[in-house]
Amino acid sequence: MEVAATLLLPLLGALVLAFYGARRAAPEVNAAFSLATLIAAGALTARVIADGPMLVWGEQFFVDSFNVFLVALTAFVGFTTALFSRPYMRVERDHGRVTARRMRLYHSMYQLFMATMLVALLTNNMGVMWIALEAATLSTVLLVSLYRTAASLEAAWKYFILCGVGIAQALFGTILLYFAAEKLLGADGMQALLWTRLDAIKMQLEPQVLGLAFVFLLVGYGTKVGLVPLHSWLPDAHAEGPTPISAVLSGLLLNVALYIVIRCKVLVEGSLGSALPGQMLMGFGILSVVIAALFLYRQRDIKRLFAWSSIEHMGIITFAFGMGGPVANFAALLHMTLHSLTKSAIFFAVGHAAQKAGTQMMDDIRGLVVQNPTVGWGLMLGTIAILGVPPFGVFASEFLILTTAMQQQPWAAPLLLAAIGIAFAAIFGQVQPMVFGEPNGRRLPHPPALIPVFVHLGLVLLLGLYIPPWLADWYRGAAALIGALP
Amino acid sequence: MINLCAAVLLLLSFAMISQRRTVALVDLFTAQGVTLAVSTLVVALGTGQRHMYYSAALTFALKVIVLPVILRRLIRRLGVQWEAESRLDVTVTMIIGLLVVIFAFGLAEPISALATTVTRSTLGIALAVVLLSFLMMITRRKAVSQVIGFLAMENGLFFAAASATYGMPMLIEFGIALDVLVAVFVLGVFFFQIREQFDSLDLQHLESLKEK
Amino acid sequence: MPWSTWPGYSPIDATLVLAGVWLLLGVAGLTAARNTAFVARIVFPLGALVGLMMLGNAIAGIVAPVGARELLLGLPDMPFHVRQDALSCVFLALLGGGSFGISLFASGYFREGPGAAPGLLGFQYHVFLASMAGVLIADDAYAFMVAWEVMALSSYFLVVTQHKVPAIQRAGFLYLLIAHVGALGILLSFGVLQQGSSLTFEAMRATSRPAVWASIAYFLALFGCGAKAGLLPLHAWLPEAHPAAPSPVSALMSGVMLKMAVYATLRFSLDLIGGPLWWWGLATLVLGLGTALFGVVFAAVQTDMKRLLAWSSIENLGIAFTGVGLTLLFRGFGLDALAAIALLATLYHCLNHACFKSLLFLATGSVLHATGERNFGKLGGLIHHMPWVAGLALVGTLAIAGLPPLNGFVAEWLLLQVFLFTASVPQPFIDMLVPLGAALLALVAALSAYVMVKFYGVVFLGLPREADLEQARDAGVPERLGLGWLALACVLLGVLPVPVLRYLQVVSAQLLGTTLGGRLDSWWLLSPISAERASYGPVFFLVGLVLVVVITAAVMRRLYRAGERRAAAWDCGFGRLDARMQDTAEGFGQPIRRMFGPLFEIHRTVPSPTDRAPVYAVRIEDPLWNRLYRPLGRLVLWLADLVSTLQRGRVSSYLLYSFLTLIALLILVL
Amino acid sequence: MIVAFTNQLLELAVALLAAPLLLGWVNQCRAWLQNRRAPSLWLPYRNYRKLFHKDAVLAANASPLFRAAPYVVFGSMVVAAAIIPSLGSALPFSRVADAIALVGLFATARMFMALAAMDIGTAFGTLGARREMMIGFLAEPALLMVIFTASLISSSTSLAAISDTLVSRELAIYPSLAFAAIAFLLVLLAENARIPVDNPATHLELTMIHEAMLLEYSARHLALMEWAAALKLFNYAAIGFALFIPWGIAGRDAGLVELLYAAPLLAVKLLCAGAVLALIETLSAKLRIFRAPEFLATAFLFAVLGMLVHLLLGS
Repeated sequence: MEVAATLLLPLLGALVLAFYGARRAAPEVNAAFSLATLIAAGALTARVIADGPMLVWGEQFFVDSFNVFLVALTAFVGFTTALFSRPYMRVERDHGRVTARRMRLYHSMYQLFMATMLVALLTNNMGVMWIALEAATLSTVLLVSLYRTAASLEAAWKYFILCGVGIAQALFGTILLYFAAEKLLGADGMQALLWTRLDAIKMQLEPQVLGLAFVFLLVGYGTKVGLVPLHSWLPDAHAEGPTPISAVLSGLLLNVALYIVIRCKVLVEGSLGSALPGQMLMGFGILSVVIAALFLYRQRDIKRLFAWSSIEHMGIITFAFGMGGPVANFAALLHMTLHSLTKSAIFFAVGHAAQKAGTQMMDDIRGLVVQNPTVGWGLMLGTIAILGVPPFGVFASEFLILTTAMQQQPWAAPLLLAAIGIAFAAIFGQVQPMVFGEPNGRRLPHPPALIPVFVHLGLVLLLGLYIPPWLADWYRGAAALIGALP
Repeated sequence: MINLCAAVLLLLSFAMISQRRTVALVDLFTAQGVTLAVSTLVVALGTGQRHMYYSAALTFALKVIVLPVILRRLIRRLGVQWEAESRLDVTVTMIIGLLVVIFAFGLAEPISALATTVTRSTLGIALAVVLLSFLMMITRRKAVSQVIGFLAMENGLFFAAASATYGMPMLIEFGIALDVLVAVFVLGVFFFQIREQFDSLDLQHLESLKEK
Repeated sequence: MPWSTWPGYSPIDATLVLAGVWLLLGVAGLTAARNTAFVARIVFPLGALVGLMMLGNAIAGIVAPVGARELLLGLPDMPFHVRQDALSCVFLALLGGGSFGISLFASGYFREGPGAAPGLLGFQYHVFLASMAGVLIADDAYAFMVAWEVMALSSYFLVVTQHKVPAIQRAGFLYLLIAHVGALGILLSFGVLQQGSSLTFEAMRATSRPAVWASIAYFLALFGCGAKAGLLPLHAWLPEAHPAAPSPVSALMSGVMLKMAVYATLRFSLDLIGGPLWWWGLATLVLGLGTALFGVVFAAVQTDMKRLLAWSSIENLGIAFTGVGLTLLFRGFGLDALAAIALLATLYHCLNHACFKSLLFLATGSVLHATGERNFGKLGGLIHHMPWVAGLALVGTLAIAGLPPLNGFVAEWLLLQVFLFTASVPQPFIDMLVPLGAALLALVAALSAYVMVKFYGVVFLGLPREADLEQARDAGVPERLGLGWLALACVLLGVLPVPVLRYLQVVSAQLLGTTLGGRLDSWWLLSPISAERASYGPVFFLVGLVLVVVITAAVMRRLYRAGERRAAAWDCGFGRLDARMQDTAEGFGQPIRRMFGPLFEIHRTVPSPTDRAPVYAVRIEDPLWNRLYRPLGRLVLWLADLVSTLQRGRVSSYLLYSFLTLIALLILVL
Repeated sequence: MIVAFTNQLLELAVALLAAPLLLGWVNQCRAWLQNRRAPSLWLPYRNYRKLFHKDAVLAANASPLFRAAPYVVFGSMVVAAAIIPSLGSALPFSRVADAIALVGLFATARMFMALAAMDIGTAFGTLGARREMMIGFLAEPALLMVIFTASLISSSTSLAAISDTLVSRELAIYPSLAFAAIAFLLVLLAENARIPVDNPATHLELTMIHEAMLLEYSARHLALMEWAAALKLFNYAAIGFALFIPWGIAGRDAGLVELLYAAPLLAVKLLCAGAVLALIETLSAKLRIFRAPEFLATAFLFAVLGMLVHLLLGS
């Protein structure tokens, strides 16, 4: 029931907005649907916490504590982003950067995007998972090119081609998985692609095939996670799309893709019985962190800057999952949550800042605290949070990850720390003059929608100082599900 | 029989790599589609599974009729029939392609040994086709030909699905087909947007977003 | 201590409550951000009061049993642990006492404070105080890191109060960057120390680890603390950040925050890691002495009074770490009695520096308010217009110069005594090399006297170098109270060392297991080793000095009733005396520039003889900028450029990356 | 006990009275060596008396610090005299302040003098102050090292105890002390504004150091300053005796009689010291001000060498 609501509400929303998306009230409708989704997701979460994992509709969908918290997160951030996009898109429209038709496209695609992500999270069927993710790509491609500028077209094109090719690899991987599974589960359609079934028999699955499959799945879905060197589309797509889309892309879509990678990892690890998948993840993680940290210098566009920082954080999370073990997984899940909250909050603030200055070039944004203190402080605090400075929560997860790394992978800890230090210098050095100093540009015409920003940052701060026991147990449960080699 | 199809498929993708002109590429792509449909049919006949028939029909409809038609109309309306030059020169590409194929076979060899199906060796070929189309996408400079490469890759996947595993579950195949279709529509939209921006589909216009 | 025996009184709880009150005060200030009167008349004075209570609590707490608590906050498996032992108490006392004076001063200072909303300042200020208290009572890695970083963060925001000045922004950035990098070092050290997955200090104490790992842990920690304390070569932020901040904040950072680094180093080396090796001590000692000399030499050539004080802070922290080094050295050799003296000397020096450096920074704050000038070249003769500030600053000046019978001398005396004992170290070479340290220490002390004469003489004495200095007004009452409190502390710490040492030696009892015991029996005579070895009785010293002065003066009055009259300065009959003839700050730096030339990078602009409007300027740079920091920055940028060639914007090359990755991984699983 | 206190008072009296005489004596010897008619031995006394009777003339912008300085400087020199054993080592006050404190005292005096010199704001004053402090921060460590060398031998930093132990030992020459003695001599010359570092007999010379600081002083203030200078010379001499030729200084448990014996011995030592000083001053030429650091660096080096020698040979 809750599952149905969670999945169908956004679809309905997409349908409705496809017709009325250009109306004056469309943003409110959008927010309303997101709210409804959030409520449904909340109900679902409560249900799962109450009576554990569940399978619905002939096992086609299933919910356990791993994906339910991502569902809740997705719905929540989706809602706050919708709130933020209200004034933001209004301003865009008033400036004539988007026409009525595109507003319609924007709103309906926004809901569709939410729907696809929720499907990808909730489905039990690897095939459906693939379809949903591909659909997510398709629904966002047109949003990235919403402004029809040369740059946005180029970004969208790269996004499409790279992710399309990537996802094709993933399909090949899925086929191989099916190929390996059907012998055991019979070729009578669906069974052989159900994750729960596969998980049950993963020990008997053919190691060679699964190894091969994992490579394709990793490369495929990894492209969407934005792991270096498959990341090339990410900075462009994040920088050129409308800011709310950037927020959900880097706040949510990356998480979903990573979620799928982890699901696959669980299967493959079980079958191979070796640490190889974990090592691959760690390798990608380290590479992403280091390279992204270096890319952070030389950035001129503020949204690009934070796009790279998303790559860096995805690297950290991937590394943590690669290490495995209760603590690392716990930390990785925590970091996923915190990164989504913080990064989307930053993008909200950035959006307003960019609108205020009329450009995304950092050199032209100065002295935010003087004219719009809330925007300035939002950006400053968000940046500090994402850089992993206490008391904000991101530090908590990084702390756990690093201390665990020092126990299990001592070689990696210095690399990670160096990268984090470099990233700190790069990002903070560029954000500080934007927030402080002599102001330029004018005040914002509309009052900025900063409730989302400060709600997010408040949560992040809270999680840094106090993680309520129920949440902790929930994470523990999820971490246990992912597990790792003994 | 199925192996023959496989061989043809491989041959066709080689032809694609070497082919310069866009229209010809589309023809080759159609041919691939036909081969694919045939091979699926063969498998269906061989195993007598119902959903393979559907799958064959679907393949035929999509890959032989819908997509080529769309592509042709696009190309005509964009007026890019005659352009399509490969970045590396053909022989080099061929040699690399050859290496890739060998690699793919080597990779698939132990696996197809495990296959219970009649169509053991095809997996390697499917993989080869996928990698070859990948190679083609890398070497092409025109948007259209890249897209065709992308679709060819999908063909390889379909073939893998059909031959190595007697096809994926129906639902999945429909989903995939739908996605591909949507993708092509989206691409169509793109072509026009890109062209109205840069009045050309040459990808070197799309190289402004970079770090250096 | 009467109240230490009250039923239900527990120092740790009291500390927690007081820190909480600080936070609440901050929030209260934030709610009335623009209400200057409220912030100045209510928030800061209350904060000062809390500081005083913190002092009392720490004094009482040191004799109370060690208390530990687990808070509800923190990570799921790792709630915040807090614990208050003697070491914490000493530094809490330092925090409380220092912040009492500084907050009093601030309540007057921020009344017409700089642009930013006073409430916001009040918030950051009190969060800063609370976070320092947190550092001192933290008892697990996570709590410590959080407090440590919040300390850096809040002080960063205070530093960039006047963020419209680009230089101040740069200073703030440098500060936060180095602080963060240092924090990462400490984090790494914790990672080395952790036991299983338990990161509580309890677990770290409980275990002993192989020498290699212990050493790695110690030097990582030293790196982190050095970054906070401004040890070479991580000092670059200090002379930038301290002058940038509003004066009370400079005072708080210099006088109190830097000591947190000393605390952390002691905590790591003697408590968490335990069993220090003698060569850690040697390394720390060398580092400390080097820093001290470097700092004082650079202080001597500064032309900005706050920068001068900042460099002198580097010097003093260097001395403190010298003490730490000696402690570890002796501890490493098992000479605990000597280690105890060295430890006490270190702690004593921290207390001293907290008093006189805060005092001097606050004095510069008053001068800044009265004149709007920080540059020596535009000051002078303020003793006539600001008698209070000048008088109280004189106490600080004499104290920091290490003159008896003020407090600076006591620590110096103890340290020199300890140095004289290294001859008894059972290690060839060390026993010879270390006494040379005494020579260096003496040199540093003497140089600091030179620096202080320059500071005081140029600012307060002589003729005003600018006309509008005539309008300078003396500081208000709250400022005087703050200054007075700190000056009083300087005198008391100087004259009554024995009671203070009795208080301090609880620390050595807990950390080293030894005390000075009976050697502190007589309340007036300080003889740390033995009566005939060495003794120092500042009370009677002072009495003697005063007696002689008074008698001489009285004799003068009685016997010779010669009057006195005022006239223009004689100046060798030169006549037209004017302020420009006085020696400038640059002039004062000149001998140092000559003697320690190799330490500086001096950029001179000398005009040509035919120059119509000749300009002569000397800019002195810290060589480490060009030798260390800039190359490091260039390296990172070079790497950045290197990797950014990967992102050429060409789809097909991106596809190639994916393709190659695929192939590589396939080969991997093959 | 009685003895100790009489000793203490006696020491003070001797120091106060003998210091000007020592100065006079040095000047006399110098005059003789330079074939001049020597001034009277009592000239310093007359000088002070005259100055005490005059009215003090203060610069218009002289601050209280300027007026307090002479008393503080004089006071600290007197206290210093109370610490250094010249007649007997049974000094109650030497327990209050040891050799390190003594160095501290000299520093106090120097600092006040320098501050007072800067107070008026004349070019000469500030110049003198700067140079004095420069000499100071080089001489002070050297002096400390000298004392440390001695105190390593006697394992005590109290001058009384040091001289005590050195006396009680039989006539042994410590090589370390030899080095220390040379260093000490150099420091003494520099600290007491003697040639080759400074010229006590000049005014209005651009190279002057000590005198430059006193330019603005007059009458009683000037007298106190000069008397303090004399005391400083005497103190240094006494330190030298206590460290290097302690023989004749009455021991800790000595009676009044020994003290009386000690007196003439001290006189003899002073006479010789004065003569030697005068000789050195006559034979050597004044250094350029920027040679002074090298001069003192040499002193510092010798002192450190002395210490090393001690640590090496254990003697």
